[in-house]
Amino acid sequence: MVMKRALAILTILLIGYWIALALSHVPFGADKMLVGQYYLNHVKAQTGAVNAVTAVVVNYRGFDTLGEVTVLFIASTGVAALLWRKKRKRTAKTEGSVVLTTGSRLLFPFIVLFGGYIFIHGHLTPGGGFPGGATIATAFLMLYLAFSVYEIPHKGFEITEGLAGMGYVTVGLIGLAIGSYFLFDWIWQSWGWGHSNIGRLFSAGFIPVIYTIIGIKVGTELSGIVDSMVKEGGE
Amino acid sequence: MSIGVYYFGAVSLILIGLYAVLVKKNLLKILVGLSIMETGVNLLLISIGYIAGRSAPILSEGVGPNNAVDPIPQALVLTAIVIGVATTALALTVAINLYETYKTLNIEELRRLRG
Amino acid sequence: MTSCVQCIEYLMVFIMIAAAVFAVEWRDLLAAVVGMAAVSLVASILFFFLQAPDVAMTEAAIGAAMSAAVFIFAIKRTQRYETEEEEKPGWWVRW
Amino acid sequence: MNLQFASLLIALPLISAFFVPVIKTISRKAVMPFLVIITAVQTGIAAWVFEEVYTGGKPIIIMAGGFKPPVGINLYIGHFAALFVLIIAVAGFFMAVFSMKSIGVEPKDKYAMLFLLLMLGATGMISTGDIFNLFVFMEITAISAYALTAYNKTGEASEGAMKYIVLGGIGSSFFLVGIALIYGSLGTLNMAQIAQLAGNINPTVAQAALALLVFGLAVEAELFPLNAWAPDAYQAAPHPVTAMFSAFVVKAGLYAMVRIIYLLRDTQAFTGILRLVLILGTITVVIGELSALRQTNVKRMFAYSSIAQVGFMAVGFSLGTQAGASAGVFHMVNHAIVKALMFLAVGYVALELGGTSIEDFKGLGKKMPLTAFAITVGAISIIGIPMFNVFWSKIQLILAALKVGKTGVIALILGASLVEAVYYIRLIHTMWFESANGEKVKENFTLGVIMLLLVALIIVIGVFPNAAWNIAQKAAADLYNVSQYIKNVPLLPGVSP
Amino acid sequence: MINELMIIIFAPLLAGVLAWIFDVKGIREGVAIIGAAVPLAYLIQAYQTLASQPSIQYSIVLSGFKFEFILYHLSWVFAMIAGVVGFAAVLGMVSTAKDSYEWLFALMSLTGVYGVFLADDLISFFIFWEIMTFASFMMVLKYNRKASLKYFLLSVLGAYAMLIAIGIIYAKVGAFDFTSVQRVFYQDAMRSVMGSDTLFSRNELLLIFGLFLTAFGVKAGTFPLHVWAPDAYSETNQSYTAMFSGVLSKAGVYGMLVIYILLGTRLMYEFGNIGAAPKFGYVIAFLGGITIIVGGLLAALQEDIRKLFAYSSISQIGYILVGIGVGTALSIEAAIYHAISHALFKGLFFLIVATIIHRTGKTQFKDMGGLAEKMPVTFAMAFVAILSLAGIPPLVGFASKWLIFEAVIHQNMPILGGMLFFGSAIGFVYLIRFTYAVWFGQRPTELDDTKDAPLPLAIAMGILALLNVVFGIAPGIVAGELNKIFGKEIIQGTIWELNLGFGRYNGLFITIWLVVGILIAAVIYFLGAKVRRVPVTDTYQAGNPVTMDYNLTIRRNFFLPLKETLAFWLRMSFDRLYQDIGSWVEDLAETLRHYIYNGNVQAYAWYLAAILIILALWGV
Repeated sequence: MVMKRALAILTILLIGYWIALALSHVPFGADKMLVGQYYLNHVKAQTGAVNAVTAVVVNYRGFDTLGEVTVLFIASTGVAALLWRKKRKRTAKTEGSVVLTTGSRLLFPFIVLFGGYIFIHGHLTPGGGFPGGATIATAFLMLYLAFSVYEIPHKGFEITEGLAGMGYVTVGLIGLAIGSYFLFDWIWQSWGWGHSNIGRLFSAGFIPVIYTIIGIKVGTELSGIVDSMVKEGGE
Repeated sequence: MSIGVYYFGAVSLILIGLYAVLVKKNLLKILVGLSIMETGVNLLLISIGYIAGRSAPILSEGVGPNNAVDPIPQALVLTAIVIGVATTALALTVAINLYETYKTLNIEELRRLRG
Repeated sequence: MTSCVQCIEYLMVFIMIAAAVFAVEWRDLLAAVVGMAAVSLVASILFFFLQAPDVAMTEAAIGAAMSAAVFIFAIKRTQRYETEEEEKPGWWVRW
Repeated sequence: MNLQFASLLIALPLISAFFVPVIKTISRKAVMPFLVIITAVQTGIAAWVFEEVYTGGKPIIIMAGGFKPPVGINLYIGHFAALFVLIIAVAGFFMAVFSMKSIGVEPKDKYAMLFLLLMLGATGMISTGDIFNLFVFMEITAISAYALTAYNKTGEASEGAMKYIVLGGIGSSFFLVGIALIYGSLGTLNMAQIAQLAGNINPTVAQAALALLVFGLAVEAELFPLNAWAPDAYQAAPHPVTAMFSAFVVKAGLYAMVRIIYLLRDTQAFTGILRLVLILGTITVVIGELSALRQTNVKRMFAYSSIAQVGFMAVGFSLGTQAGASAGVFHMVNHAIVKALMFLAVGYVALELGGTSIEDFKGLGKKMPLTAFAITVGAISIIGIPMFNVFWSKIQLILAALKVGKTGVIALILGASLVEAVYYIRLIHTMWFESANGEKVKENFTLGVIMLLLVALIIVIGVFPNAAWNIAQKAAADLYNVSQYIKNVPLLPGVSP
Repeated sequence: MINELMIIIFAPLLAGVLAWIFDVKGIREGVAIIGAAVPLAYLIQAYQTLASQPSIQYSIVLSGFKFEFILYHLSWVFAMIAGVVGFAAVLGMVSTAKDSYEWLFALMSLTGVYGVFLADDLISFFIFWEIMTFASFMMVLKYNRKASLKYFLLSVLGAYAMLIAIGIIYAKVGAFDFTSVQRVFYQDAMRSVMGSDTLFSRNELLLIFGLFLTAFGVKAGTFPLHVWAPDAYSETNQSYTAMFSGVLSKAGVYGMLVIYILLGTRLMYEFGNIGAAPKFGYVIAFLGGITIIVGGLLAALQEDIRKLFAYSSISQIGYILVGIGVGTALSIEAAIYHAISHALFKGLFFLIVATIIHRTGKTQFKDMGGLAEKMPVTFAMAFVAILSLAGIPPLVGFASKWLIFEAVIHQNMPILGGMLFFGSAIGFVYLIRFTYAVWFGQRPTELDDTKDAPLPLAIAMGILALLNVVFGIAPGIVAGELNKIFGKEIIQGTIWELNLGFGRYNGLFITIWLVVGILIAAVIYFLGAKVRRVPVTDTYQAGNPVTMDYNLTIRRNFFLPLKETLAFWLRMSFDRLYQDIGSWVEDLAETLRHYIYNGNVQAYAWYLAAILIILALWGV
């Protein structure tokens, strides 16, 4: 065992030295931007978003985000598929404390609202669909912790999840139809809505639309994963 | 050879994660290791995108195109985080299934498929 | 001023690494997961330092919270403690 | 017609996968037919793209969001991608049909979604022109593959999936480190631009980056010893999924690996990494073939055989010549056909007779003559008998190796074929000439047609390899000729150092 | 327009496929016979054409490769062997083949053989070689897995050796066709004579030669690559073995000739001569000599009639190789002559074996005896075959063996000559066994109602027996054809007589004397001796005391003393060596597999780490 640990430490030290050696030629804090500079220069004109990260995520690297959403979808589907049992129910025996239950009940709408705020304002402030969706999921998670019998309406969630995903692809396909490119920002570039509004809510083309979809999707998916993990198969 | 503290932290996380995978016998521990590795990689990506003295790439007042850090690694890391949590969730699910079948998480005993 | 910021940076990185080591070495898996979440949280603070607020939020919400939650559920359904590893000679032979 | 419509290749499986929950609430029975229909439509689109690319002679560049590369992510559907997208779609269609019969474990709707997303992931991996996007698609492929491997929910399935997850997780983490290094030195993620600027990278960084990228992808491409997950996952996965693993998932990984190696050919590490891949490929072949030798589980035996064949492809690509690449691509195509057929047949046998152990194959020629025939043709083809397709790719591989004077490769191929002959002939003899009790099974008509189609394809390519060889050569040129690749991608002029 | 060469090559395959598809008894046999007869007819017709022009050529471009075929005197002779013996074997199969599977692959192998003989480029040579191997393998596979596996492995080894050789040649020459390859090697020879740089270095040349030798040696059954042959020959339909042993082994012989055609000049100049014989030929010749002895001795020790002839066939192929190896025009001609006679008598023998097995269902000597009375026709055929193989004039076997003797002795090669003599002697040894144990002596009661050969088999045997006699009495017919190959009168003489200048053999003369002698003997027999008919129940013990555990009869362990004498040598079996290597490799593979794929994820993770370390070490 000691031998194994020693060998492992030796291994990781060697690998670490190698990677560090390579990293020493990629100086920390230096300006290495090439495409990044282009984004910073053109982001406002091309997408209308103030938050460049959001613009990159949704507009410039839309495929990545589509893939990312898909990965999460696969995870929730996979989790549901693998934990699928004939009969499933919650097995928690004790309710949460009074503080927790009341607190949850009280906080739930606010947390959801906050999540919604995060993803709707994704193009203006830090945040966006993913943290927003996660926040919403946290709200549901809290309900699970607080109440022993609580269940999300997972059928409805599943359909919502699917519809949201379809919505995303459909937005992309509308772009293909209107602008002849998949995931083309037709709201901003073809219709030209919100050009005067840069820096305010109603701007940035389809970013809010897509982030709303993503937020809903991520929220439902993560809640779905939690739901699947919590419920155990009946005997 | 000198690397910044962030690089050092990131690489350390990757290596600690790898160490866990290589040494720990408990499946969940291995997954914790993988998760730490992913965090390390994310930190590495972000540190590569950092430019000294610049601020976050949100181009509101006071932040111009020449005054912001690289947005791309941040976008990449957003994706990577989500992918990481997706993998983790799936892996844990599989671990649950394994435990329900074999009643153990010791990888030395999970060796029905071999040879 | 800069030195102070650097101090914090060094401290944070140190805490992060320590948390990671603990996460790996603790026998109690629940504690290990908490350690892992701590790593993520510290990392998200580092993301703030590195001018990446979006990532920091996401890491905190998804990488730390959701990840840890999922881990805890999994531990609840399996076992909480890592079984004692008995010393057997020649691990490389036993493969 | 607008060539951007080729993006439907990505959009269609995606939107269909998202649509499945809706379908499910309408009728649970409609899910599997829906899957078949979608894969059929996908095949149609792929055929259109294939025709468009091969008659036009120019790759289709899909620019997401209308941004030119390197600003936006582009899909590059060149000759190689067009060919493989078609193979993926066709294999997916066949396996979807097979799934209708073979998948009995609930929840089938989830299976359908994962199935479509696996196809999507492989399609994306093969067609993307952005290195991080490649990572995303690789993860889509890998994660849906994890889920599908564990789908049967038996202990073995979970075990196989777990091995895959752990190894795949390590691989993808280090792959991402590689991407970070590349991005840190060049500031771009577009493959064409990376190839253009590859000479500027610091040699140390280039070596580490290339090594890490190859390392990450080699896990997916099943190069020894990074392939340890593969036999287990192959054995434990549902039968149609195994067929898809062998037919295109591995190949997508291998393609990505080779593409990245070739893209970075201006770096100093290029020759070194080629030699490394050559060595790994050689060991892969040797270990794979030897492991298959005394295997009693037929599915696992085929898995090892499949691994060994991937080793051949890797060897072909690592020769570093266009001829080698052509041979590798040709072998990919042939192997995809053959292994799809064989895993389909094995899965069908397991379905009807209850297992994949060699005992179940005794007297198969009497019980299920058509299936046994299909396996026999596949086996004979893999061994490399003339007038069957794999013979030609092996010959081309040998010729390519000769041209660069690597006689050892020839010995490797021939020795491996010798070993293949041993275990496949044992199987053939067991199937046809060993008696066992059991009723004659009434073989499914649709599956029979699919198997015969694939058999016919094997023999047609075996007898008239010209057309297939030409296609393979074009695809390989697309892969090998990096300067042409750079020219084909309309890089935005303003964005360069 | 379909070329006649294509018809010759593909007619059997087509017939085979048709027979396979229309799996109706009667139709499939008819189709198969037609399929075997058509090429024969075309070959006979081509004789006319070849009289007026040197060759018939045809080429076809397929899949980027140009496939070229040629029919000239040499290939015509070999194709005729295939045609005649193949036709006879197909006739025999009418009686013995049980299902369409056999028809398909038997005829496919015939196609392969024709293709090999008519090929004029290395690629088509190789492809048809593989088809031939594959089809014959399938024939064996049906009967026995182990034998077929051994056969296939060695064949594949040979095929790949050939493939590598072809590849090396192609890499340098850039062409596959025989003409170009031959020219390049010829030029190389000239260059080496003048001392300038050659295209192929000496080592490469040696490698190519060795690879080709392996490839063709396997198929011909040359020691030490012969181990597949006894099993494969015996473990299949015996009518098919007539073709297998008679024709398919000739592909190996033909291959040896191809070595001469392609590389001969260069090899000769590079390695020099001993007397008039090239040095490299010595390898072939001595391998042939060893093959004669090993095959003959092992044949004598067999208890199974099929095995006996299998080893005998190997032994006889050795003669051909000796002839080829000596490398003079005469010896090569003699070798081809022996190839013809080997095909004729060996084909006949295997058809006889097929008949016996077909009628009695027995394969062991101990179960047979006294069949001459029950199967007179077959016995007559066997008589011819025995005389021919033993080399007794006036049958074809004598003529060819005599030619080989003469050629060898003429080159002053006493050791080879001794080997040949020894082979002939041992031939008598095993033939005695066959003659007596099967046809004479005590007949087991269960064989009392054995019938004679079925008609198709009888016809087939008849054809071959007739040719055995005809070519023996009139050896000049064959010699005339063989002279055409070299384009000059190497063997002079008339149609009845072979005249080498230093020795002559007149078939007709001997026949007449023999007939006269037999007549005299008959007269004495009928007039003089008092013949008493005895029941064939006595056993013959050669003077040994009879015990139950040392019970040597002609039908049981007859040559056991010989076996005991040779025990030391017999222990050194190449067959067992190969088997040991095979099982050693498999054991190793299994250990390796269990060690590497040990099922432990952590071990697998360590593999990844190991690769990372390698990458790191390389980078650092």
